[in-house]
Amino acid sequence: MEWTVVALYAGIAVAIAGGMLSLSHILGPRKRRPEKDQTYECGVDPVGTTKERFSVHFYLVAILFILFDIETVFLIPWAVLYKKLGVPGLMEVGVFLAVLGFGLVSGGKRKGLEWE
Amino acid sequence: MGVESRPPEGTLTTRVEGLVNWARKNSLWPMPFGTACCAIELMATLASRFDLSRFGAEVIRFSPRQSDLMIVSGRIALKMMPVLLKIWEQMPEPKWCISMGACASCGGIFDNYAMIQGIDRFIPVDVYIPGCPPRPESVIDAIMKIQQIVEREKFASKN
Amino acid sequence: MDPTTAVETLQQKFPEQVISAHEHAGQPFVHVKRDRIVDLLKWLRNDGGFDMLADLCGVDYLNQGMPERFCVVYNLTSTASNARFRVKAFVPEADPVIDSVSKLWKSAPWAEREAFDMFGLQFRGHPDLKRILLPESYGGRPLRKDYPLIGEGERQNFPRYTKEAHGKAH
Amino acid sequence: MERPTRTPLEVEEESEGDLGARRMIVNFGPQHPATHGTLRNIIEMDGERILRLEAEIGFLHSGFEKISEYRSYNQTVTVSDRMNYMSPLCNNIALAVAVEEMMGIQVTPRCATIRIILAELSRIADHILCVGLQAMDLGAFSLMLWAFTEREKLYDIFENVTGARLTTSYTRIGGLFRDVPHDFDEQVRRFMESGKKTISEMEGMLDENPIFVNRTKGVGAVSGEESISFGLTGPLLRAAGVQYDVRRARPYLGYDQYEFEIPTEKEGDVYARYRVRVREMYESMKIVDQALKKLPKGPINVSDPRIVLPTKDERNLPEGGMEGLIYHFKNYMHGHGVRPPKGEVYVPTEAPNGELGYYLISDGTERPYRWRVRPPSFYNYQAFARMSEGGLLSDSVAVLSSLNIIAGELDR
Repeated sequence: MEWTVVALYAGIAVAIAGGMLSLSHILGPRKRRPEKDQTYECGVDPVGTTKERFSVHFYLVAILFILFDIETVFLIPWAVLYKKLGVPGLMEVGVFLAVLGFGLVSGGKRKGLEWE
Repeated sequence: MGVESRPPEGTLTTRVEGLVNWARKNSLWPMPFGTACCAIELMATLASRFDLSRFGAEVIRFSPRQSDLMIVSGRIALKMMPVLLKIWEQMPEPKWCISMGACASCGGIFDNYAMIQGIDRFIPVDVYIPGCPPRPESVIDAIMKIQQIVEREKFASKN
Repeated sequence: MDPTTAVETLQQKFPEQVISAHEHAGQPFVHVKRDRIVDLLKWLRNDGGFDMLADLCGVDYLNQGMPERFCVVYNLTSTASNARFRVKAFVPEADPVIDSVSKLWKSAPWAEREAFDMFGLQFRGHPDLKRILLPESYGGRPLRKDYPLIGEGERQNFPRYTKEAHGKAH
Repeated sequence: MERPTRTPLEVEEESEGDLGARRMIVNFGPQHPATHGTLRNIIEMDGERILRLEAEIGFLHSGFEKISEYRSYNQTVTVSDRMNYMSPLCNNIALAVAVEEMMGIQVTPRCATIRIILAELSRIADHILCVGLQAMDLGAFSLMLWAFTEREKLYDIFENVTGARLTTSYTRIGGLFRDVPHDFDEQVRRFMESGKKTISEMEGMLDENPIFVNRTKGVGAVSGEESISFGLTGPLLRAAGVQYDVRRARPYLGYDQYEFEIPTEKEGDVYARYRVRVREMYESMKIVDQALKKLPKGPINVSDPRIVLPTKDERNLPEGGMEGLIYHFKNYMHGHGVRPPKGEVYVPTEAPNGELGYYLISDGTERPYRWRVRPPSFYNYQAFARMSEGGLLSDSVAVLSSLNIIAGELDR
C-alpha cells in the first residue's frame, strides 16, 4: 500500500515537469535566425572562445557543493520523523553530521574553500 | 510548428487564441534596456510605491532569452545602437517594444551627432511614452496599452 | 604654493616656455608652449605641491586670436593647501601632437584619450591612445568648431528591422 | 559603417605541456544588471581570478558639451541635470555657481540657503540609493526597496519645490526658478525623521553583517597617494584617508558658516567607502537642520535686471514702465540675456560622487564658447581596472557598485 502512494506522487511530479517542457516545446513558435542563435554576451559580439580548458578549482567547488547539498537532502527524512525516532535517531544524525563537519573543517584547513 | 502556425479556421482557434493572449498579457516579462535617466524612473516604477507587479510585469529579466517586452528607457548613443539591435534580435518571437521617454522616441533635447533620433527608425516600436523622464504613472499606462495590443493579437498576423 | 607665486616662479624657471600669464575671476592661469610641458608639470607637481590633476581637456580656439588653434588645459589642485592652478598648453593645427603626462598622473590617460577622441590631439608616449567615447569606426572629431552639430550621417547608418519581415530588411 | 566588433584580446598560445587552464575572456558588458548603466569591461580571467580588465565606455555619449555650445547659459541648466541623474540638483547648482563666479554675482542669502538645503537633500538621495544598490548587488534586495521608499519621499519634496521629480532644472543664473512652497521646511523635517530611521536600519543591517563584511572588507583597496594620482575625489578619496572636501577646501554658497565634519576612513576599500557614504548622510542631515533654522526671508533672485527676468508686474507698462518691458525683451532675444565678460573659469563643487567642476570659457556672447564638465565618475571609473585586477570576479562586482558610476556623467 505504501508504494502506490510513492508511485502516484512520482508520477504526478514527472507529468507536471514533462508536461511543461513538452507543451512549451510543441506550442512555442520557433523562428530561427543566425542573429538569434548567436550566444548572448551582454549585447555585443562574443569575445574569446568557450572551448578552453577550465581551471580545476571549479571542479573542486562543484564537488564540495554536491557533498553538502546531499547532506541536507539526507537530513530531511530524519527531520520529518525526529519525534518518533527519539534519542537514538538523534545520535545517528549526530554521528552523520559530525563526520561531514569534520570533512568541512579539514577541507577549510587545507584551503580547499579558498579560491587559490 | 507553433500554436500560431496551424491555419486558423472557425471559432476553435479564437478560444485558444483568447486563452494564449490572456496568458501572455498578464505575464509580460520586461527586458529593461535602461541607459539613462528614464531607467531611474523605470526603477521607481518597479519599486514598492508604483508597483509594476500589479500587472504581472515585475519579473525583470536581464537576458533577452526570457523576456518578451523590451522597454528602451533612456537615450541611445551611437555605440549602444548595435547592442540594442542585437538584443532586439535575440529576443524570442512574441515580442513587443516600448520606447520610454523623449530621448528614445525622438532623440529628445539631443539633436546632435551622437544620438539616435528615435529608435523606431531601426526597430519596430509598439508604444511610445512621452516625457523626460515620464512619470511612473505613464509607464504603467504604457504597460496597460501593451496589454491591450497583446489582447487583440491575431495568430494569422504571426506566421 | 599659491597660484600667484606659482606663476612668478614658472616665469623664472621656464622663461622661454611661458607665453603669457593671465587672471580672470580671481583665478590665475598661464599660457605655455607645448615643448617642455612634462617637465613644467612635473615641477609643479613635485615642488609646486599641486599633487592632483583635477581635469585635462582640449579646447578648439578656431580663429580666436590665440597663439595656436588647439589648446590642452591642465587644471591642477593641491589637496594640501587647497590651491588651484591652470596651465594651458597650445598645440598648432598643422601638427596636433603633445607629450602625454600619463607618467606623472594616473588620471591623465583617459582624459587624454577623450581629448584625442573629440579634437584629434595626439599624445606622444600615451600607453593606449584610441577613441574612448565614440565607436572606433567613427570618422570625425566632433568637438572641433568646424564640425557640424548633427554630425555627418553616422546616426542613420544602421540596419533596420521591421516586424513583418522578421529579419534584416536593409 | 559596419558594426564595430571588438577585436578579441590576443590570447598567447600556451605550450602544449602546460596543464593549466588557458585564460578565459569574459564580457562584463553594456547590458548587465550589475553595471547599473552602460559600461563594458572585457575581463581576462584565470579561473575566478581576474588577470586583466579593460574598461570600455562611451555607450551613453550624448554630446553634452557640443549641444551646450549652441545654448544660452540659462538653457544649459536643463542640459546639466541629465548628466548625473541620481542627484540632478547638485548639477544645476554646480552650473549656477560656476557662471555666477565667472560673472562675479553674489546670490541673495535666501537663495544660497535654499540651494544648500536642496544640494544636501539630493546628496542624501544619491548616497542612499548607492548603498541600496550596493547591498542589492551583494544579495540584500530589500535594502534597495527601503532606499527607494526614502527616495520617493525626496522625489515628493523635489517635485513640490521644482515641479519635476528627476530633471529638476531649478536654478537660474543669479537665482532660482521660483521660491520654495510655504510647507517646505515642515515637509523636509518629516522626511528627516523617517530618513534617519531608515538609514540607521540600513546601517544595522549591513555594518556587522558577516556576508557584507566578508564581501567588502579589504576588497579593491587603494592607498591615499594612489587615489590622488588617479584623480579620485569624493567618498572614494575620503575613504582612502585623504580629508579633502570641496565644501571645506573652497567654500561656495556659504558652506563655511555651517559646522559639519568630513567623515574619512583609512583602509580605502569597499567597506570604508560604504562607511563614508553613510556618515556623510548624517552630516548632510546636520547641515539641512542648521540651514532650515536660519532660512532667511527676502528675495531669491539677484535684483540685477540684466541677468534676472523682471517680475510680472515690473513688466507691465503702467507699473514697471518702459524699462521692465525692454529688459524682458533683452533677456530673451538672441544676442542678449546673460552675457558673461570674455574669459574663463574653473569652479569645482562637491557632488555626491566627488568633485564636479565646470570649466567655462566665455567669448562675450550669451553662449558658452567651451562648456567642459569635470565628471567625478569619469576619473573614479578609470581606477576600476586597478582596483579589481588580482581579485575575484565577484569582488569586481562589489567594487563597481562602490564607485557609484553614473553613465550619463561618465560619457557626457
